[in-house]
Amino acid sequence: MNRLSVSLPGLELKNPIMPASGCFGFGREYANLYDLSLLGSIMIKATTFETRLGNPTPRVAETSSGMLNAIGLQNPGLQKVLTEELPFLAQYDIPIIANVAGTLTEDYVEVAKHISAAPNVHALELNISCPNVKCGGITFGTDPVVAAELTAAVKEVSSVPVYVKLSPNVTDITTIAKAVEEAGADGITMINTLLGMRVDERTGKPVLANKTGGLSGPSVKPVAIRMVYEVRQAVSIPIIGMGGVASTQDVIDFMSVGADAVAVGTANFVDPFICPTIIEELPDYLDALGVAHISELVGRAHR
Amino acid sequence: MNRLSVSLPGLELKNPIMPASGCFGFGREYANLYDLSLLGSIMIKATTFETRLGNPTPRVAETSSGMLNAIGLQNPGLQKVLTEELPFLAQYDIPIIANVAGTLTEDYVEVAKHISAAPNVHALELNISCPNVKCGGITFGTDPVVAAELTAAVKEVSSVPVYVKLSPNVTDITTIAKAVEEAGADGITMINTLLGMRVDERTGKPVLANKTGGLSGPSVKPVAIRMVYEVRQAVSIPIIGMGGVASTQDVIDFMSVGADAVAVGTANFVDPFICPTIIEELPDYLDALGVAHISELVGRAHR
Amino acid sequence: MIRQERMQIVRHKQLAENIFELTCIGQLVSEMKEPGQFVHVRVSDSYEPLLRRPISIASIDRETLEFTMIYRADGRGTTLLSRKQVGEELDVLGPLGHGFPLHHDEKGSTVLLVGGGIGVPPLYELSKRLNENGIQTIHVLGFLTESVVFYEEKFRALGETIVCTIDGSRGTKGFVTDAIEVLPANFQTYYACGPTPMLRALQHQMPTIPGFLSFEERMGCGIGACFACVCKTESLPDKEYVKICSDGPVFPAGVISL
Amino acid sequence: MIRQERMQIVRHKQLAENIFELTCIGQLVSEMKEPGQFVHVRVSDSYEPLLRRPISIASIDRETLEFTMIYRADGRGTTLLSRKQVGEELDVLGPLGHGFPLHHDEKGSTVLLVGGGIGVPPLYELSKRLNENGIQTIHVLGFLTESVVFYEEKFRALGETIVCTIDGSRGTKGFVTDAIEVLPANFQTYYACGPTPMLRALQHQMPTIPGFLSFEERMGCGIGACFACVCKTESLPDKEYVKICSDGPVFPAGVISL
Ligand SMILES: Cc1cc2nc3c(=O)[nH]c(=O)nc-3n(C[C@H](O)[C@H](O)[C@H](O)COP(=O)(O)OP(=O)(O)OC[C@H]3O[C@@H](n4cnc5c(N)ncnc54)[C@H](O)[C@@H]3O)c2cc1C
Ligand SMILES: Cc1cc2nc3c(=O)[nH]c(=O)nc-3n(C[C@H](O)[C@H](O)[C@H](O)COP(=O)(O)OP(=O)(O)OC[C@H]3O[C@@H](n4cnc5c(N)ncnc54)[C@H](O)[C@@H]3O)c2cc1C
Ligand SMILES: Cc1cc2nc3c(=O)[nH]c(=O)nc-3n(C[C@H](O)[C@H](O)[C@H](O)COP(=O)(O)O)c2cc1C
Ligand SMILES: Cc1cc2nc3c(=O)[nH]c(=O)nc-3n(C[C@H](O)[C@H](O)[C@H](O)COP(=O)(O)O)c2cc1C
Ligand code: FES
Ligand code: FES
Repeated sequence: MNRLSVSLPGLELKNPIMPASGCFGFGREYANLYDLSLLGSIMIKATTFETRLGNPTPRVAETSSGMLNAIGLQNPGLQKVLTEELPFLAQYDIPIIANVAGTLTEDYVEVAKHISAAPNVHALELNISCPNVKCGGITFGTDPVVAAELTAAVKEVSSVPVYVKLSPNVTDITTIAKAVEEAGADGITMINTLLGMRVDERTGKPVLANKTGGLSGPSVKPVAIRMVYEVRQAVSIPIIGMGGVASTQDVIDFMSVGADAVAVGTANFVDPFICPTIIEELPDYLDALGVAHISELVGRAHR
Repeated sequence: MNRLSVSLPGLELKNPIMPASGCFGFGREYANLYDLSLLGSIMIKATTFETRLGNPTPRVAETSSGMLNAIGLQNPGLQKVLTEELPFLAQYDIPIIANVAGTLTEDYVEVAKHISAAPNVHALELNISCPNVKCGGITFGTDPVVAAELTAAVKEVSSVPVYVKLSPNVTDITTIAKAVEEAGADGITMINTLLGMRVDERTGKPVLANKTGGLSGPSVKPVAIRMVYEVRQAVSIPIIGMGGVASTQDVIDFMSVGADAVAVGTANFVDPFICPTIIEELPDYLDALGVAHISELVGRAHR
Repeated sequence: MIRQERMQIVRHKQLAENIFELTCIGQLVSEMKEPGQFVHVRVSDSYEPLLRRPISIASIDRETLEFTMIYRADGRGTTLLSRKQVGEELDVLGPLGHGFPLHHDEKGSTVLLVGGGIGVPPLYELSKRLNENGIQTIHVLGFLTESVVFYEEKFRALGETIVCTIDGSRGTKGFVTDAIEVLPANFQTYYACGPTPMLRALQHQMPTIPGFLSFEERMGCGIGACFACVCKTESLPDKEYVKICSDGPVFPAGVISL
Repeated sequence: MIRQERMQIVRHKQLAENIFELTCIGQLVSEMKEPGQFVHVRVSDSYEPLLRRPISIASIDRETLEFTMIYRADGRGTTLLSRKQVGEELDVLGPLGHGFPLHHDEKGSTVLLVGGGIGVPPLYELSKRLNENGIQTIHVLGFLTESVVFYEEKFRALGETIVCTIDGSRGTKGFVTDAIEVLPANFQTYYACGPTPMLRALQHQMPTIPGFLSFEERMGCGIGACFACVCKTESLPDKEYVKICSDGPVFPAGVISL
């Protein structure tokens, strides 16, 4: 028996561990470090219809137990992702989750239609929550009606299940979660980054060229854990949890509050081998908790 | 010339440094450690009409570069604060900011009316943002209409200027800020804690008896800095900034994005002498920045 | 008076599995008066871990200005503490709280000291002081298992000492209450420190004997300002709750709701 | 191949004001090939500071498996790094990026190496290797002031070396470009590392001479995955941007928009 296997809409995962979107590119760099087939899945970098150059630099700034980023969805565009990146990833035995972004609903729909047809894309992750792009992105993620409409539009064209990635920068995340569930979302991924800022010590001006950026890393984990806990009670579709995961214990914590699988973002920069390390350590943790299969941990905070 | 003096509605401050509400009790404990007259002001623990026992324990949990608390507004109640705590503080040469809390509008109004009449209370801080009480508190802080109504009601009875303390757990903090400004608020204090959760490693259950708690400390500073930056552009009343301040540089950073004064919360637990230390260090920092008076730093991020 | 001091580490050694004994020197020691008080230790200059850790004072030498703590390296903070080297500085806030009373019993009387696990350390200074005052001490020290037993000989040097372990790997098998059960009841007072279930059991076992119990609760400030460490009281008419850090950690048996 | 290794610190000493030289030993060194590559160093096992710090490789000894970095202890991370003791382990990821070309110039030719501040270190390994290949090196090293000058003698042992300081406290007064101005123009190529304004000035000053510039940008992953460290390009037809960490940090002059 595989004690770590997890079955989610569209996704048969060997284990519930996957790198989070934007923190792993399209896998090429980490493929030099270890065999990507070890992973449960990969959430690839946000893909937009056209090529995006992203924001000016500096794009990252360190904070206490965290970092801010304002990459701005830089990516080579749908065409290149279809012809170069996804075929590269096809050599590995893993289902890919394609992170889809855009400015208008039509952009999302266009990308979703084509990218969901790629053979190794087994699910979409609708990025309605990127705080680092001017229009689109964040507004979709903060208004339940708009989020639901977008979800429905993408569902209509997607040939694979659609997960919606929620923004933590909202008053009540359960409202958005319920809205996208009703609109047909197959799952939820959460959380994207918290909007933050850092200023230069000498000048007092924002360090990031984009002024604000998205906060990630261990500092946001308590917020992410709370939100997964809340959303688990509000919806019945699966949740892929993330936000500050940097250790095997963190994975257990996210599953305890209700995540069915867990994504690792920023921690890949700190320890590029973090995903395979967690996967290797998980069985020992299950033993210590006296648990036969990892799914037994899911939602135990609520029991 | 006092290079650190700051003039705010109701408050003539020797310096812009004050302990944040709930992190300094009513000053008695820190009075054993240093002369409270050194401080710019003190924001006393939230006072409610009746005595409150607060939440069950555990009430605190540590997180990466931060902590969660769910004290639940424990306080001796208005009467005792008026007869015991405020008279004790009257021996120190500082204006007091009274943090006012309640469940219903009437509670706030009642406390505000009486506490604002105390001779050493020079301003009120309306706590519409405590995440650790069941009703009242947080809801006031997330709905602009309700926040404005409460502000107006309290303004009517208060004999001193009223500052409104904003919650960061909202989609758009500037909407709330503008609403309370229009309703007559004399100033804004921000931010209260971010709602978070930690689970026990072994059981997977929430560590805090209250389940969720408020996140504070250095981990939240990037969020607080971003919000002060945003609110500074949205309103013209003064802002007392807080959230993760733990060093003199942090104070400079908050003033750079637009805070007129700065409160120190959690850091008092880590270093009980942090407030006087910052006050002592500030002049050297001003020298290094080539600034004659601290007010010159206010809002330089926007210039 | 409470002081904050960067004290110097003069000795640091492992006593048992994950159990360390750490001795610091500094002026702060001159403020240490009551056995059962604690210090609030910052284990890192970084913000991670952020909060101080409360650790009991295990012994005080006011002449050499040294004091000793004994702690279990368990979580993140205490593990970091265990890596500190002799000669390094340690940021200590203390002494905090109110300890055990030293004048409750008369010269010549016999008292019982009961410790559980890392609740044992503060009893050592207490025992020394009681014996100095001519009071006989019987010690019942409970541990999980043999590998975490410490200070057995040190206590034996001060009075009768019964060690018990839950698995029976050392001393008598069972809980401290089992050991007390078979003890001749010739003691006037009991003094205890250990996990809350142990304190509850003791209070239940000895309802008529005066006792003093030292409590633990998660702390923020450690000095009484943040209301993190409160406990409901049973019997104090004017106070519905007390703060472990500043009103305690030691309370007479019966005061705290258990 | 890129490796992550807990290397051992074998030497660590201060060279100048806030400037430290740190030597580590480990298998990772066998992967180090090009001068101008860098390593990504984790300065603490804690999450604070969280990110790795990019530091250039200053010299490589593949026989002893030792390599040396030289860094300025300035911010939080490098200050923590400066406190590490010989014998401690250091988490190093590397070697990263593409360094200076070693076969651009022919044996017997003369080239110019220009370093500014903490841009000087990678030029040392470069100079050694060029000299090994029979190429003459002229070094122009710019520093802020005398107290932060380092490695002057080491460079002098390899070739003509002009040190300049902005305040004139050591060597010639002024910027590196001032020193180059008065240099006989007998070099075929220039190689430079330093702050961006310096690189810009050099490119402007020597528009017709082939040059190789090493760039700096704030980094996340250090391996090309996060898009933190991109720069717009001037001249690459197929690429509108490059990543400093994986495409660079060294680029031919003219490639990066300055
Ligand atoms: C008055 C008092 C005296 C104490 N004396 C001793 C002693 O002499 N020797 C000893 O080994 N331990 C003692 N403890 C317990 C000790 O404080 C905890 O074991 C320690 O704080 C755990 O920290 P950590 O870094 O290992 O654990 P972590 O899991 O990293 O701790 C996380 C947070 O929880 C708090 N915490 C965790 N466990 C406890 C606990 N049992 N009690 C209070 N807070 C806790 C920590 O202080 C920290 O804020 C005492 C506790 C109190 C309240
Ligand atoms: C390819 C490359 C090679 C380098 N080689 C050297 C070297 O050999 N010696 C040396 O002293 N320095 C070198 N640097 C600069 C060095 O990385 C920074 O000085 C260092 O990261 C600052 O960290 P801190 O902890 O002192 O500062 P902090 O202010 O604590 O840094 C905060 C964050 O900003 C980043 N950061 C700050 N300054 C810089 C900078 N100038 N460039 C890139 N990131 C920065 C840090 O990496 C960190 O993420 C190099 C940089 C790069 C990109
Ligand atoms: C550098 C960087 C780039 C990111 N890019 C994307 C992106 O393209 N699409 C997306 O949905 N999320 C993106 N994110 C958010 C992460 O996927 C993740 O939701 C967030 O960082 C929280 O997880 P962490 O704390 O583990 O990093 C990015 C995060 C970082 C740090
Ligand atoms: C233990 C604790 C108790 C608090 N109690 C109150 C309170 O009674 N009223 C209030 O307005 N804010 C309260 N706060 C919030 C702080 O005043 C402050 O807004 C917040 O902690 C952010 O600042 P910091 O990161 O410096 O702690 C409390 C915070 C903590 C940590
Ligand atoms: S720990 Fe703050 S009141 Fe006890
Ligand atoms: S630092 Fe991540 S791409 Fe260069």
